[in-house]
Amino acid sequence: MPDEVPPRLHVPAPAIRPGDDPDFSHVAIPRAGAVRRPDPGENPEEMRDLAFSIVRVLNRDGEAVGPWAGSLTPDQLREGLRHMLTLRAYDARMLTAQRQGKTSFYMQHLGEEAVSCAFQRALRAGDMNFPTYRQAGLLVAAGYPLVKMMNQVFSNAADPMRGRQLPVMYTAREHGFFSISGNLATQYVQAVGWAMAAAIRGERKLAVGWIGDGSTAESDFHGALVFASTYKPPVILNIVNNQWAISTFQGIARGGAGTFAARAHGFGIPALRVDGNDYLAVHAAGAWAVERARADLGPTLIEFVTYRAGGHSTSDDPSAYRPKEEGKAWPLGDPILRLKAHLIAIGEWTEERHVQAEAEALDEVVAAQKEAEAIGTLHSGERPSPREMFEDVFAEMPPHLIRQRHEVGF
Amino acid sequence: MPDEVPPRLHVPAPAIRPGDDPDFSHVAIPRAGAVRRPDPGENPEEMRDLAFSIVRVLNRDGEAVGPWAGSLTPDQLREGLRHMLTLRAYDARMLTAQRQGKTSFYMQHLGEEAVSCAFQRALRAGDMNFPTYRQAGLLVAAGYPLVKMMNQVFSNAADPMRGRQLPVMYTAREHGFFSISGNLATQYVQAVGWAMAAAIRGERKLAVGWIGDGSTAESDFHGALVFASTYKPPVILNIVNNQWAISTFQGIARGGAGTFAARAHGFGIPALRVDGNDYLAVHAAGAWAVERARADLGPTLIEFVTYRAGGHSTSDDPSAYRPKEEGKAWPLGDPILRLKAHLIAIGEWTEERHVQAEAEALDEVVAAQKEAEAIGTLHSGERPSPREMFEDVFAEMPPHLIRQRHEVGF
Amino acid sequence: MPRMTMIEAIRDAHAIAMEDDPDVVVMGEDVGYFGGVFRCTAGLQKRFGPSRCFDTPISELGIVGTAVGMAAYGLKPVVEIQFADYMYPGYDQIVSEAARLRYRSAGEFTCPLVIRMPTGGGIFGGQTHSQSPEALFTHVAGLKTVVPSNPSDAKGLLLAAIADPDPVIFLEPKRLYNGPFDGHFDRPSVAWNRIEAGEVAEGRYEIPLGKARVVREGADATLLAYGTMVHVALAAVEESGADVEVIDLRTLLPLDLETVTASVAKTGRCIVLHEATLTSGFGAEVAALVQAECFYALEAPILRVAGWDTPYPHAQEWDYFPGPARVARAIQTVMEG
Amino acid sequence: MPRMTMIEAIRDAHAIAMEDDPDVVVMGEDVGYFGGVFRCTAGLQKRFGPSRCFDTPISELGIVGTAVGMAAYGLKPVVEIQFADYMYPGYDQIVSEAARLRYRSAGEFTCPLVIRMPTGGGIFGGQTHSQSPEALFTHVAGLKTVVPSNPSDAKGLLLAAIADPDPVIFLEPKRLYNGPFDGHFDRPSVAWNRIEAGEVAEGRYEIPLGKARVVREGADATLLAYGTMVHVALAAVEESGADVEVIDLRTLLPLDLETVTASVAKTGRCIVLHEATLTSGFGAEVAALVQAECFYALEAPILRVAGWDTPYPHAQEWDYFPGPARVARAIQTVMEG
Ligand SMILES: Cc1ncc(C[n+]2csc(CCOP(=O)(O)OP(=O)(O)O)c2C)c(N)n1
Ligand SMILES: Cc1ncc(C[n+]2csc(CCOP(=O)(O)OP(=O)(O)O)c2C)c(N)n1
Ligand SMILES: [Mg+2]
Ligand SMILES: [Mg+2]
Repeated sequence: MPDEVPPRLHVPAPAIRPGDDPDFSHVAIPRAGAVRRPDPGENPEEMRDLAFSIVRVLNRDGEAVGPWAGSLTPDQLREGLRHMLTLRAYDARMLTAQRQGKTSFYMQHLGEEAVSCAFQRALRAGDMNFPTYRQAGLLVAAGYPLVKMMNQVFSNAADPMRGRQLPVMYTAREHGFFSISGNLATQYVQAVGWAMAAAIRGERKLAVGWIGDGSTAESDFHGALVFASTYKPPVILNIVNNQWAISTFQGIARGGAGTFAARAHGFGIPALRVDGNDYLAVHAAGAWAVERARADLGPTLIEFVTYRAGGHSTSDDPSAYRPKEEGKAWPLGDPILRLKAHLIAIGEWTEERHVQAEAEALDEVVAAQKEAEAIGTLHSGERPSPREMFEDVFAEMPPHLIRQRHEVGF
Repeated sequence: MPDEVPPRLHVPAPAIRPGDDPDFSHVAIPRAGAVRRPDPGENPEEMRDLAFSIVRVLNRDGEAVGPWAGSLTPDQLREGLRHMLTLRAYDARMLTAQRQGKTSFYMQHLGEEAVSCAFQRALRAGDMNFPTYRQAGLLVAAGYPLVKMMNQVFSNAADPMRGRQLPVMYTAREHGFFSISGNLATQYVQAVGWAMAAAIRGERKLAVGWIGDGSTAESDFHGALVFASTYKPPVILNIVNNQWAISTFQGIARGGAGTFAARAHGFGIPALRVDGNDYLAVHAAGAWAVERARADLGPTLIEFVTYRAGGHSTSDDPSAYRPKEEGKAWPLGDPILRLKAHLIAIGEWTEERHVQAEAEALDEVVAAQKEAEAIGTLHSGERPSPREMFEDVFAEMPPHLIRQRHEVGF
Repeated sequence: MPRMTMIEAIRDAHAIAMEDDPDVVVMGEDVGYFGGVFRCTAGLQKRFGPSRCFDTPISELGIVGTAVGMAAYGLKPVVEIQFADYMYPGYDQIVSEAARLRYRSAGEFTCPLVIRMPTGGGIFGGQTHSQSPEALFTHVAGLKTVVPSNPSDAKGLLLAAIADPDPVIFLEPKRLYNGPFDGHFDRPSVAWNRIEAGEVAEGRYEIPLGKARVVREGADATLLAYGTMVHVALAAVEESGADVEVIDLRTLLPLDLETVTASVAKTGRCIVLHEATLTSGFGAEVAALVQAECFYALEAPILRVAGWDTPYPHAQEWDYFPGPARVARAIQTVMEG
Repeated sequence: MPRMTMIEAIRDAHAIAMEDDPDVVVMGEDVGYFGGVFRCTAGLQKRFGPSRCFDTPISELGIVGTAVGMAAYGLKPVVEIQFADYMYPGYDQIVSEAARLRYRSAGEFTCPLVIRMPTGGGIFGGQTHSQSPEALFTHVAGLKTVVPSNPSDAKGLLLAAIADPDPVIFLEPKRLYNGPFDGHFDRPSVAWNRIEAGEVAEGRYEIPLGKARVVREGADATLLAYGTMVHVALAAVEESGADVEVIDLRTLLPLDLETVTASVAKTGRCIVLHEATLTSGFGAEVAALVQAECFYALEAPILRVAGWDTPYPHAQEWDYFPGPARVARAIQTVMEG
């Protein structure tokens, strides 16, 4: 019998804080290629190991190795690289635009570009993502026009959301991108509902729920897992573990669990844990889960392990709570550099072509920005009408809103 | 690659419905004594097996066997039997009283008496239960006066809750019994908060959260597990799996998970699955979890496997959704008969003493009921004053409530 | 015309909607095999199969949250919250999601969803089976809120709610499920299907949302009520002998302000009734609107008769419930004012 | 007297309460090491240790739910919801649990809990960083609701809220955190600690809950406001040139009806202001009360100036926000009425 002692509150804290040396030695990183690829139909209970390791394809030498390799052609990989370069350039420009007062707010993807860019390529038309604010790569990879994204960020007259939504809260139904909510986690259970609807209609469409590591603590995460476990609809539940939730490290949300992926086991849902900075691993894992969904084998949960290299948003300064150098010490590296190295290693890319691709991405972003700014930005140019404020509250405007709209003078 | 097929909604349904023959052959019941008793300090990850079996002590011959046996003396067992007999007699009388119109509503424990009666005996003064409406055995085993319980059920002038609460929604702070809420599951996360408070103060008290199988689907269940996992306070999280949630069988809430106990694993919390109709097993499991809490080893989750032999409440008729005979086919038997058989088997009880004990329990209940009814019942005798309606909304009555109270004439 | 209880009328509306439109799906706790604790969905699973009507886990968040996803997909979910008192775990999905989806996506996604919930007191249900949370919905832009007071309205309003392209909160006064209730708890109750007031037309018909109904014409004062309180109002008027106009609001949002102000302009006196707690109840909104619109017509202050600002008690139910005696007193007061 | 921003005043109140009472504990998302996204709890963890001030998982349900358990145990939790817009997942625990615990347990358990949340708009926060949900609390029996409008009040009211034996909802107008804001978004802003209005007394003092404050005396009309709208009201009055009395309600529930009715009895005209959506907003309750209490004194209909009945938009913030121009128009209307 263990000794009785007074209890104490165990408050998890990161080992390192500003002023300390970054240290990720506690993060166990398996060799690329080391993790098995089970048959998608395998009993979830037999796949538990996959929630405690990390599926990785790209090794240190830039080679694609192991059972998860080979899901993409060199052409597709080059396109993937282009998407990530575009997203990074887009982020950089929008950050600057925010600092210039052209918009009120922005959220970037620095270091996490592979997760959304690669995953999107495992989907097909008709599938629906239920994203958070940090998956704009889904739009880029789906070919959604950059200028429309910028119009949204600038809340100008061409903003498809008509100025109503905070910047980066995109919606793009035709591109498989559900309307982003500012309330964390709510989309996760909606994704399950969407997949249930597909199952009720018997239509071959799937839904993908996205959530951050910190947000897994929210109630909607549980609601999603419960309903997914019960009705087994074609849904993929992704967790983007970028180590931070604003200022709180992932230990606060994860608590005593080994990994976020392990949360799925209590629901009989198979879970993968995947190198989120490895474009090939992200795609292969996504494709595996998609296979399961399309074969009506039910939900899959995937934890993508990555690192939020930038601030939480333009309102945040991470140096207040973590060492400035932590991002550089992150052991899974930079997703763009890793894919670039792979393409070079297999003889499908060169340093020169990379420089050129970067320049092209920037050009494309700059051109789009010009176009968007020519329309307007938050405080200048053509802006959405105040009239828009009263539209779409309901399909048909009820008398009290008409009255209020008249009061504004429209 | 598995074949692509259109998805369909998988709606779990019990194999048997009214008109069918009861069949529990799918419920795997291990032999009594077969499940190991790990050291309370063992790594949760090493104890996973305990969530997929059933800790049992009493075998078919009424013997207490295996590593979980021996936590109680014959005297304690006789007392336990008396508690269960009292609770059963109490339930029977209150059911009748409700049918006679002496109260509006009642909820019984038939078949589940061992869970709350035995668990309470693993606690000590200062510990706090956060019960559902189906754990009145905690009160009986803690020596709370039956007449006070009845005053509450009858909403009479001596009702400690002053007529404000639905019958069976007891509160008894001094007896370690938190105020029952009509809203399912809310108490579960509060129990974690209570335990966090004990840890913050460094006081040797623990909290016990109680929840039904169906209610594990609620958000508060997740909140409780997340916070328990993060701060590791001295809390025991009990799930009473009585197979039904009103008309829905446990498969609706459990979904694809093997067991409810398994939900804990995703949080790094050790879990036991226990024969809820085995008084000795319930107590031993409770004592084990209590040991963990008192040694500051953090939370434990326990699933008690039992069967709701009666209707959900006096408003429910279970024959509409399950075979009438299902209760009799339940393979874990009746908790009272099993403890009785054990006491007889070890020479500490006889059929005669049992008959006598039943009569004594009934006498005690009848006497208490007389006393309570002499005060009043819902529609007769002395009833709580309407004035009580306005008290305790706040510590001090604000002007608007004084005004409203005056309007009623008090 | 056949007579039905409100339960049967609601069941009928479901069946018609499901028959007419394969996208209508019904879900909630105990609504499938069993047909709901109030039996409002009885027979639907058998008739339409378990993909169209099914039991859910006990998670109001999950019920509303998945329904939002289904509605966005293109289905028309009609979900049941077992008691309005249990809607709170789903409130975030209602307020932050269902109500705002059309707006924030500029119409790319919509949320044609009906959330039904039994509401109100009078059944000795205590504080968690008696609440009337309508004001928590009327404050939220993007929601419509409906409260029927009889079987015929229940059916026509529910069919209109299901046809509506936006989320509708449909509050069913549980004390009216089986028969009318005028607050005289000590008198025998009559079942809807034994009286003319229980007549319900066959087949599909819709009662438009946003239209109130003058239940009783009168010249001396206007009594505004909805749900169970419509019957209490009528009883109180009857007993008071005054010539009071009684209006059943039926839809709280959008409110039929025209019918309301026309009446108050005529009578010059106004009382609003509801079971919900007084402070910040829907009566406050009605009083604020009526005083603004009818200021110069009003001959006495607008009175509110409502539940007290306490949780809904069990034993003191009839001291809490705003019954005909309190309403009659208010009529007297407003007539003297 | 030292000058402080509202953030510093709130921090000060926390520190004093924690210093005086070891049972005061502070928790919420990002409130620990980092000190809160608005920095209202900065330094507390360092000073009082991680058992007294700590970060929580992102679960408003968990924050409020565990706090209810802690409060019942005997601690005094002061919790932060990062934005009022995110309180909905915790709403059930607030409404069904915190608000009713004393009542349903007949005082055996109580819930001395303060739930702080930044509220209101004016920061281009869009629909999920701008809401004013006060009416969703004032409708609930068992809750007190407080909204300070300046650093000194924020400190004194927060200390009173922490000392209160019941749950208190403490709404902090985020647009006032750093300086007053009168709605003139195109003018430069001043920090509290640069102006006299930012003076805050040192040490412990409490401003009793339930007491309004006459901010500006006047004879022609009464302007009732709280939070940011107090400053908008003052600016509008200034600009209108009318002799209008401005009252800062400070506590919405319990409401200081006496101060309100005394003023309206004097002026005969009344306007209620708030940022929240108009319909079923707290202004409805105030209007309903004032018309009932001051019927014979009123010379014009009570006007409400409030947020429109739409979600809070991003780009159209200044068309949505009830700024001084709209208030001035209302003053003119009410004076003509
Ligand atoms: C319901 C709710 N609570 C709190 C917030 C405030 N908030 C915005 S982002 C964030 C952190 C989210 O962290 P994580 O889920 O890890 O996502 P990441 O930002 O790392 O992508 C918080 C607390 C919110 N938006 N919604
Ligand atoms: C939040 C909430 N939702 C729904 C209900 C209605 N309800 C009361 S008991 C019950 C079933 C609970 O089943 P379970 O958790 O298995 O407990 P048991 O009754 O079997 O002990 C339901 C749905 C409620 N009380 N609270
Ligand atoms: Mg994160
Ligand atoms: Mg059960």
